[in-house]
Amino acid sequence: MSALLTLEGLGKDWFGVPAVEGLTLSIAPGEVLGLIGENGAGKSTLMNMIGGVVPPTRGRMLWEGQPYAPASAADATAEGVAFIHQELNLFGNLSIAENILIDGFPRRMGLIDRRAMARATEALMARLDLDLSPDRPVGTLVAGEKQLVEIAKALHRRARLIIFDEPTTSLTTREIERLFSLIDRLRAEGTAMIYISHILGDVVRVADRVAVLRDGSLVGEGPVDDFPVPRMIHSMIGRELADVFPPRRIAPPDAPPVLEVEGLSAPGVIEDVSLTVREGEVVGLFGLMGAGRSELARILFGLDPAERGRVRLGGQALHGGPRERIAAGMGFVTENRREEGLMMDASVRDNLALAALGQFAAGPLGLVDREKVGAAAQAMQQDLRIKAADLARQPVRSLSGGNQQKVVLGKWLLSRPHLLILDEPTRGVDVGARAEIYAIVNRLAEEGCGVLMISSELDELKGMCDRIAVMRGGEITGERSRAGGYRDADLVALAFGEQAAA
Amino acid sequence: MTAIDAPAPVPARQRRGFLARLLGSEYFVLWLTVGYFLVLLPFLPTLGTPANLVNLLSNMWPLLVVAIGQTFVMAVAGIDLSQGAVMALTSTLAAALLATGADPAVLAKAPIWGVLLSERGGLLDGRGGVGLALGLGLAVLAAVAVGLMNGIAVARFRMPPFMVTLVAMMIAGAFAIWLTQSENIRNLPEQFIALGKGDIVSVYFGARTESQLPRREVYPLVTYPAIVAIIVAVLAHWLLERTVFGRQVIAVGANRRAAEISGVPVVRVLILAFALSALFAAIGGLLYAARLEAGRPTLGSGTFLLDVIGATVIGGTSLFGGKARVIWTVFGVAFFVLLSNSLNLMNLSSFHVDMVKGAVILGAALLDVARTRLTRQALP
Amino acid sequence: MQTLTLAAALAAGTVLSAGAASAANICFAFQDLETEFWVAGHQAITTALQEGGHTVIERNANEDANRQLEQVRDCIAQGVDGIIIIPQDGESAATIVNEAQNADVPIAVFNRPPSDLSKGIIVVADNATIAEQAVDFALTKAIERAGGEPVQPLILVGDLGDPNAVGRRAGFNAAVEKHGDAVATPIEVASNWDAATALSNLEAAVTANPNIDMLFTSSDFLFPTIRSVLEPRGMWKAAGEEGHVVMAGLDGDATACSLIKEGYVDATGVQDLYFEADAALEALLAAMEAGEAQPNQVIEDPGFALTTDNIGEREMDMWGCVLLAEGFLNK
Amino acid sequence: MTWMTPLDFAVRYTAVLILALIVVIFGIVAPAFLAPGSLMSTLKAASFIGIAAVGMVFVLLTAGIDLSVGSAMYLAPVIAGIAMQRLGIDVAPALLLCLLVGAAIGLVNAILIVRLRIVPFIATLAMLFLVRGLGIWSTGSRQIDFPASMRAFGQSALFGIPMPVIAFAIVAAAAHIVLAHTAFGRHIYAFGNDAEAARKAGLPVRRMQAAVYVICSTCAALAGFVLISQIGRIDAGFGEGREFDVITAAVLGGASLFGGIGSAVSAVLGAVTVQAVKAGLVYAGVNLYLQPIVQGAIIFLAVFLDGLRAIRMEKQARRSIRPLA
Repeated sequence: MSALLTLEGLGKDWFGVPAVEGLTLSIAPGEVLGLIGENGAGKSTLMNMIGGVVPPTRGRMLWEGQPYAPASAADATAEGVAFIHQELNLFGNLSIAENILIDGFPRRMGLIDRRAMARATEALMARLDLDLSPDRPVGTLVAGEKQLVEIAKALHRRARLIIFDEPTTSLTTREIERLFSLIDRLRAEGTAMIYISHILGDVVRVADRVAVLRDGSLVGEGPVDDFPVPRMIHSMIGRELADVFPPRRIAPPDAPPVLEVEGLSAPGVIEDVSLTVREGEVVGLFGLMGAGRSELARILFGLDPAERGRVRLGGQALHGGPRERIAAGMGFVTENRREEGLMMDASVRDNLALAALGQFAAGPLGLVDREKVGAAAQAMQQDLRIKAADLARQPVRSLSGGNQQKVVLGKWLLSRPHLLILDEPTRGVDVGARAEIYAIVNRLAEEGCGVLMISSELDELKGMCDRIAVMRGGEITGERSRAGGYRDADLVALAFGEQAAA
Repeated sequence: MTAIDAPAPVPARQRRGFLARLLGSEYFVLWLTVGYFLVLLPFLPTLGTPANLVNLLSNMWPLLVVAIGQTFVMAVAGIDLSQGAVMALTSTLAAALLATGADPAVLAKAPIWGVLLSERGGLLDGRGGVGLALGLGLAVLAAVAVGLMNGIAVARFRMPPFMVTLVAMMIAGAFAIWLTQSENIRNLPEQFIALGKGDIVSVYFGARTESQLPRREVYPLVTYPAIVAIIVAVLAHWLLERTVFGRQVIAVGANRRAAEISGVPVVRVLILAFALSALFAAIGGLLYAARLEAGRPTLGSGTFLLDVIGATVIGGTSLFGGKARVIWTVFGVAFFVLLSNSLNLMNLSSFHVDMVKGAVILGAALLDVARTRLTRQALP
Repeated sequence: MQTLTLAAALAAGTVLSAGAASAANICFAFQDLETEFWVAGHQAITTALQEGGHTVIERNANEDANRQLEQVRDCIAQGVDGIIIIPQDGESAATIVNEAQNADVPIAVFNRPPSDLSKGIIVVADNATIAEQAVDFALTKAIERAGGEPVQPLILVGDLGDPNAVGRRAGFNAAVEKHGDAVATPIEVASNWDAATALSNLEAAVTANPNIDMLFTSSDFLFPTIRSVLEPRGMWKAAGEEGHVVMAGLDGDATACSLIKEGYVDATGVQDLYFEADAALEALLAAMEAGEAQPNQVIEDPGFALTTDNIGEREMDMWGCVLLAEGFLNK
Repeated sequence: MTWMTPLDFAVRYTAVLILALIVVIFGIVAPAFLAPGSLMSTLKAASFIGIAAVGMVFVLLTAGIDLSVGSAMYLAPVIAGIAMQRLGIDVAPALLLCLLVGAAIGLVNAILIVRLRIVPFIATLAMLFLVRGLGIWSTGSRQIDFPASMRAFGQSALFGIPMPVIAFAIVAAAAHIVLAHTAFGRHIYAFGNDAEAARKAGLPVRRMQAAVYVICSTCAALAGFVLISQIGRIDAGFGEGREFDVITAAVLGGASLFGGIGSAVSAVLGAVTVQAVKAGLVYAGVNLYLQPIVQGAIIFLAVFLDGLRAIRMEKQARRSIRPLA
């Protein structure tokens, strides 16, 4: 089997500092290469070189034996390289069909041939089991559907090398299965794929071969069977990592409740939701995409209205919007840190201080004490090990995903919450940072804070939570506790409803 | 590029060149202004004469006050097109309340005649300092009401700031003209006029030989508008940089949703930003009215607004929110005032002025672009 | 006020003083250059000054009184010997005159009188009375033609923020009142001194009220716009023809002159531009010659209405006709 | 969606309903407003700002802004007029020349924004002064009188439809086809929605962004030409401050200043709505001092209703998890 893409001694310097060094690697048609490495290991730089975004400083690339030096993203696309990014490159104001065909509309007499467009799209969507109207604006789709649109785009271009960058982070279990069987099918059709993920179990599931990057160099490569998860972790971080889910004292079942939700309903969104989170307890909220988990969180945080029911925090009934809830001791790490969590162009310090500004203000004028803010930010940086060079100047945008997420967490820690709601707290975060985030959550719980954790990763919930509540169709369909033991089939059945359980 | 594993920023190199440091500086527009001044000085010696410097400063103060108001609105990703009309409304109302007398032949047809204003003067005329303060206060209050309405429309009803303030401009401006039926209101009380040009410290350059100083060579250095503008600027700077409210203003502009989730009272912050804009416009309007010695329903019309917005944006404040500093606006205003002053001194034919003005704005923008590129290189 | 005297290290050079009127620096600050009237005025003044060997420093305030004040201050700072302004309005004119006189620079105000006539060299033309004369003539003509029916007049109002527009509207109203019941309530149409606005508003007004007998425009520069509205409706007719709408304007520009000659327009109120310019200049230069720093003088331009009746004898008293004869309308 | 409640319908077609409401109300106050001739003359008057607003939509879709349109609609006809006077060219080549000047202005804008990376607001602000200055310099601030053929063109009509309305319709239709039915048009929407993603998708971003400024200035030049051809003369103040009217029309019709939202239809609706209000006030004989106040109030109402619509649509989008019991 001759290689589709070969990298020979590839290297890239940023300001004289090598980000990728002496990389030699090849991918054959019909092969899935799992590419793993911590954030900053050089994966993005490598992908940007393959994708024509940046030119390599040293070495060369071959495409079917011919020198391959894409000058632009368009060059790479023309050659047959497609990216499925973590942050999808879709246009919310355009339809599904338009997004798929964005760089090659079928034309008739110079105009877009809408009928041909619909035909082409429907065929692709059928291949992906995506049952939607091609005219539907992408802005109205959920994350999993959007990703399928992105894959349809790659299929349409007859991509020969598809690079998946953290593809499962926003997918539900069923959608992940669908994605994996799709990858299998593509493999059978002879498509080469690079699969980048922090979820190592997924890598084991889909990849034929594994390549591990550390500090810009290839530190391990071979068939997936030679790389059980512990070895992957070892190669990636260069040391053994203790259990990702650090052990934690289980909260006593008689601890006083922090959050009490009774019969909470919002027509069309959630129905008769009741839930309790005790002091020091981590409660998971599992469910499919669109089960109403994030919607429940938004209602709890006062962002959306509820029609009936009661929410109490520390015994006090809650009213008003986020401001009142924060004052009452609530914090909310949203699922989408770019849109709702961070001011991307503002400094780390300003982001950290935002939810607790009142604490730093003094005097009748409400002057912010900058030294106090600086000190608190610095303490938080050390506490959470946020990797940032200059807290006061460096924009959050320039941090890695894991560090960005730590900034969001730090923001809420500064406001000293009694209850913290975490919505997909480890999305797009690498293994090392994940473990750190879990440790932070555990410490918080040990200090008596209640945590409500929403996640689509069952492993994460099982590893972290004292109890897991499952939602479906806006209702809570069941609750299991660690004491009673978690069974995957059981939890998934609750999430899918009876017919899936059968 | 995704931010996922962008290399950590290279620490600023120690030996950065002078040029790079200059361009990267927060004070870039100040250096630009100073540079422009120094380059022109040999060709336009008048530019540096005390009389001209005094003019420069006196032109700067009221514009600065108005532009600072605009800065707050831009910080929340808004724009306030109604500032000019608010100035007109304030100056007209203040003049109507405070005038020491009015000519019925001119103003008898105005709706305010007999209500706020009559032959004997405005409602609050002749009540001393209290009356003056009350009159100015009421006029400013009317302006703030316009600002509050702008803010409520934007914050509560999600109406685009551009449209809201455009409509406010139409209505407030037309309302001011309707109030006086197009007439200006003269006969302002002495203290009001002093607000526009009264000097506190003046200087005389030259030997003291004659008993009477030649008036032409006495230069007002510290004036009431200067004091008002400096106080406003310092307070606004504090408000934006140091207070919780100021940081919330920036947060709302940077990411409204994140701000809301972080407990920022977004609606209140937006409304206050627009109210502040109107407040500062009103103060600027009073300064302009005082130095023109009349309440003018057409104050601040025409291209005035472009000067305000242009000066604010040149200073570095972003039209898209989240990036604003009062000090930048000070520099931007200084640049714009120097620009139009220098154009006045160049003795250009009136047929050329617009072209030169456009070219200088372009030049400044180009330098700014060069600077951004140079500083960007420091961060990947 | 407290005046600090600083013994300056700067050697105070002898500043150019008055008496140098033979070759002086004159600052000419005008409010706008957007219609024939102002263009012609600007030309008359600059050429006269340049021919006299003076340096002209021009400033265009673009209809912003505040900017004009700043421009005049800049002129003073530059050390000019004399100032001529065409102010935005009477109130700002008074302020500017004060400013100049306090700095000992002689100043003359052209065309728009300051609200305080006691200071400065002031050339006055009264918009209201001149408009009244022209409108009066036009209305009389229209009443004659109407034969007993009340005449329906229409006025194109200028920018309501401009005192000239307001004065002209006042003159129009005065003339209408004079004729009592013979004239119906006038239709008012806003033009904002803008051809495109005038076009759409006038078109709407004429469609709504096709029975207009008399039309007055607050400025002659709108006649081409009026023509483009009336012509397609068969209402653009010369005086002798059926369906003629009696028309009057104000300014006395070249277009109006040619239209009066052709019979489309019946009257226009004329400010004697050249007389005003000459008078202002002469008085200013004389004051400078005499070393007067605060010359005060009021010069009246009575103005008149050029009509189809008097065009024979007074044609060359109207600046627009002079320009027309010089080929100003470069067709 | 197979059926619509009246409220859904109102939400979907707010802009049309507002226009209809305005026409009906003024029709009741002043029945003459509804005469076919009156409606046609309102359309004709709307064509001036409308043509320019259609061009502006292109720029707004990219999250840009063009403040130089008021100056472009002055300079371009001026150059055409000078050529007609001096070279004796006919209307058709003059129109072509006018459009070329417009395109050239747009090209300069494009170079400043796309190549030199100046913020659109500042670049076009500078161009506002530069272009007007060029016009004032070339005319000496005097008016330009066009030959009679120009007015013959401007006042011509086809099947009773005045030329400006035809021009407006052609421009709007062409813009609609380009925006809705060509790759270029859809790419503009993509770019306006997410410039970075468009760049990554390999779309011809720079060319596209340049093109919208050329289109915008060309439309402004055409708007100026169409209006001036009706009058036969252009004065020095022509077009001053019109940039705000043009943007207002586009935004009132539903275009967003933040890019990605808007259409040729929205510009047409916006321009016609504004003009209907203005004309309606004249038909109703409202006091001149009050006209701008009433006009502002009506526009405010239109924007207000549109804001309510957006809030309602947001709510609808949220209620999608479970069927409403």
